[in-house]
Amino acid sequence: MKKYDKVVLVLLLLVFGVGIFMTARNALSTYVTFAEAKATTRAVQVKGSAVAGTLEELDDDRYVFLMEDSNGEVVRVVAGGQAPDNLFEAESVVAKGKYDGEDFLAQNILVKCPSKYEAEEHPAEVQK
Amino acid sequence: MIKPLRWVKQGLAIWRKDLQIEFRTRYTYSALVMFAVTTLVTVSFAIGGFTADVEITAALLWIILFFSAMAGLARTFVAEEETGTVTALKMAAQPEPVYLGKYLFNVTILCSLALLVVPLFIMLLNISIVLPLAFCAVVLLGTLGLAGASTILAAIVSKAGAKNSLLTVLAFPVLLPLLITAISATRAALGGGLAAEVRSHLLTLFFYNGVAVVASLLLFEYVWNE
Amino acid sequence: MLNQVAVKNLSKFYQQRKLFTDVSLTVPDQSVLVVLGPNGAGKTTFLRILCGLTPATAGKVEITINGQILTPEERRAQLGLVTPELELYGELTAVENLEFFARVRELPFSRQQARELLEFVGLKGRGHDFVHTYSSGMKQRLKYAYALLHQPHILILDEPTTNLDEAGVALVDSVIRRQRERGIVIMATNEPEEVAYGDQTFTLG
Amino acid sequence: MFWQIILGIWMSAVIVASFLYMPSTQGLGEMGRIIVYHVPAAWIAVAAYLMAMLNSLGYLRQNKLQLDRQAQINAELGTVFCLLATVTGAIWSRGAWGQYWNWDPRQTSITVLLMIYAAYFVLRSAIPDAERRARLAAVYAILAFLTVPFLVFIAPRVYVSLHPDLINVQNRSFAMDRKMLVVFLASLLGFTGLYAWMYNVQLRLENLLAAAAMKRREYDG
Repeated sequence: MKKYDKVVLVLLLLVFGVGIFMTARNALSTYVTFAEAKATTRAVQVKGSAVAGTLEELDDDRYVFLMEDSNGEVVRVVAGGQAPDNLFEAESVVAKGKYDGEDFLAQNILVKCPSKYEAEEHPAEVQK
Repeated sequence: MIKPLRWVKQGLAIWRKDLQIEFRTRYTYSALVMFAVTTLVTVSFAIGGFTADVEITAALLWIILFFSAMAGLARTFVAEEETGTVTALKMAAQPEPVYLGKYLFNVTILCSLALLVVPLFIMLLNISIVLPLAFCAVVLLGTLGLAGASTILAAIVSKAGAKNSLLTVLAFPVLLPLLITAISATRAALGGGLAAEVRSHLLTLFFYNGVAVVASLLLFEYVWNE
Repeated sequence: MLNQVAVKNLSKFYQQRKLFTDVSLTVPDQSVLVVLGPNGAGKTTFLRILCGLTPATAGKVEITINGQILTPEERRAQLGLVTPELELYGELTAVENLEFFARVRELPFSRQQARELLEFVGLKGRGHDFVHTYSSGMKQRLKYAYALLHQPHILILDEPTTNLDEAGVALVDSVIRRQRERGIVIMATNEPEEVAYGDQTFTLG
Repeated sequence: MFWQIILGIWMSAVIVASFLYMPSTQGLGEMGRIIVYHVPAAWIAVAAYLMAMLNSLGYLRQNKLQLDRQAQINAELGTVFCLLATVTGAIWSRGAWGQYWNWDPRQTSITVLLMIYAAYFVLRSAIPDAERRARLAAVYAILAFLTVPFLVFIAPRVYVSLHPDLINVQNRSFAMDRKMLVVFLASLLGFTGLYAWMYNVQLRLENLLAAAAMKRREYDG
């Protein structure tokens, strides 16, 4: 193979690579909003945040809270098990599941820890 | 741009020769088909008339296609190496046409496997397809991608003494992005995903194919002329 | 020199074992080089390096045709190889084999030409049999048809008369004589009758 | 010898500082201290893998076995640091998410990364001849590395991941407390030194082994 052919092929490789980079970003983005979740019967992942102070225990192993998605739509989310400790401090909350009537039935609730690498605020330090 | 045309022309001669031999021995195709059909029948029997979740069936289809491909695709290079025809071919052909010819042969084998296996899969596992056209496109692009990346790996395996199951070990990490995307796209096509979602999956598969074939063309001469 | 094969400081190590080091020689046009050496001295490897089938550890091979040093890609058209390790496709007939190699080399192919070539190597009437039905001597004859198909300028032969009967040896004799008139022959052998063809000899190991 | 002692003192200082000088983290609490070990290990792993690929490219261009040895050592060191990152990550995950392993996209992609290089070592062990091994392994390393951008940079960012981001994706800033940053950078420098030292030792060893094998063949005839 001549050098010229190689250069052409490497350029082609870069074009396809950038193509993957651009489309995989869309293709693999699995977050949806509540509006989109309503449109499908498939299990989806909704990303948003929990509305403070709305946690209720339904029975021994189910709980309910209100969740606001990126469009500002607020929906009741029903989930199984114990509510995570940091549900309301979390940077974002992801509910995996599907619609059941008016409620979103979550199989799993994932919580993203706040990722601020800053010192824990002690009263003494705040004054400084 | 004359050279790529010449590569394709010589590649087609190699493709034709391999098909001629395959028609006479039917070795590769029967190995692939036996593997795929055995797996399908076993799973269908285990499920026993129920319909499995889309998530499971989509993954299942690609697991079957992946492992069938691994069972047969190394054959075309290993046979050349074992029978000593590789020297005759090397003296006559440049590396790039050899890659193209073997790639086309593997594409032909895998596509005809898919033509047999996918209808069986739909019948045996009771599947209804929401987006049939998208489903066909996913199967086609996914199969092409399997052939595109594993052809050069098959050549590596044949030079490494055709050790058992080496192809599967080498191919899995390289094919994983393809498999993940193909499974998501199949799931969307089977279970009624959003059309836009399927479209960007298809584009990813298309670009993956491009990367696999171009990278193989660039690297093949180093494998072929060891 | 318009046509020649020049080997410059060639060395080859295989699995950290030294096969040969610093081999330099020149084969002029219209001559025969015979490579000698005991088993395992690297004769076959030396020929493979000449053909570009195996990379050298150090040094290089320059093949000049019409005053031009050939690139590895151009070498294919000028080299014909017959060695015991080379085999043709058993699942194809002799004619199909020749047709395939003609197509890959982008040469025009006619049944007539294939028939003539097969007749020349003594396989008349067997062109449409599968190669795997051939005896080892017939396979050796077919290899000469394969090697002469594209009328190469340089013929490289490893143990040229392996498996051949008397008629076969006569065929090899005429091939070598003809090739010496129009080009170069490089062969590896330890048979005294074949060593006699050599315009120069080189001993490896 | 001088540099090894400096490196030993430096790393010890980093370890002490990570517990005594560095403050605990908002939200993560004491668990945040692992960032001093986990992130540099991961970065060095990716850097070593990148070097392995560059060495492989170099080998295909120049055919020097020295480059193949460098590629092998970089792949080995990459794997060592990758394992360290995986283990520290799993320990942290136990504290933060309640499980050592839950197939978070980061964990998935690092597993595949380890599998790629496991396959690379399997391929190497399958080929006895040094030159053939070097060639085929180099081709595989380059092919496999084409999937690394996908695994390391795309997959964890687009899948829903619970992994904390060092670089804040939303406002594209690098947010870290100043004391924490000092210890973190010191640790990164220490890890880099550790990598350079291990690389150097390994390379000298491999070169000696290769030379010894060659000598032995010569004496054996």
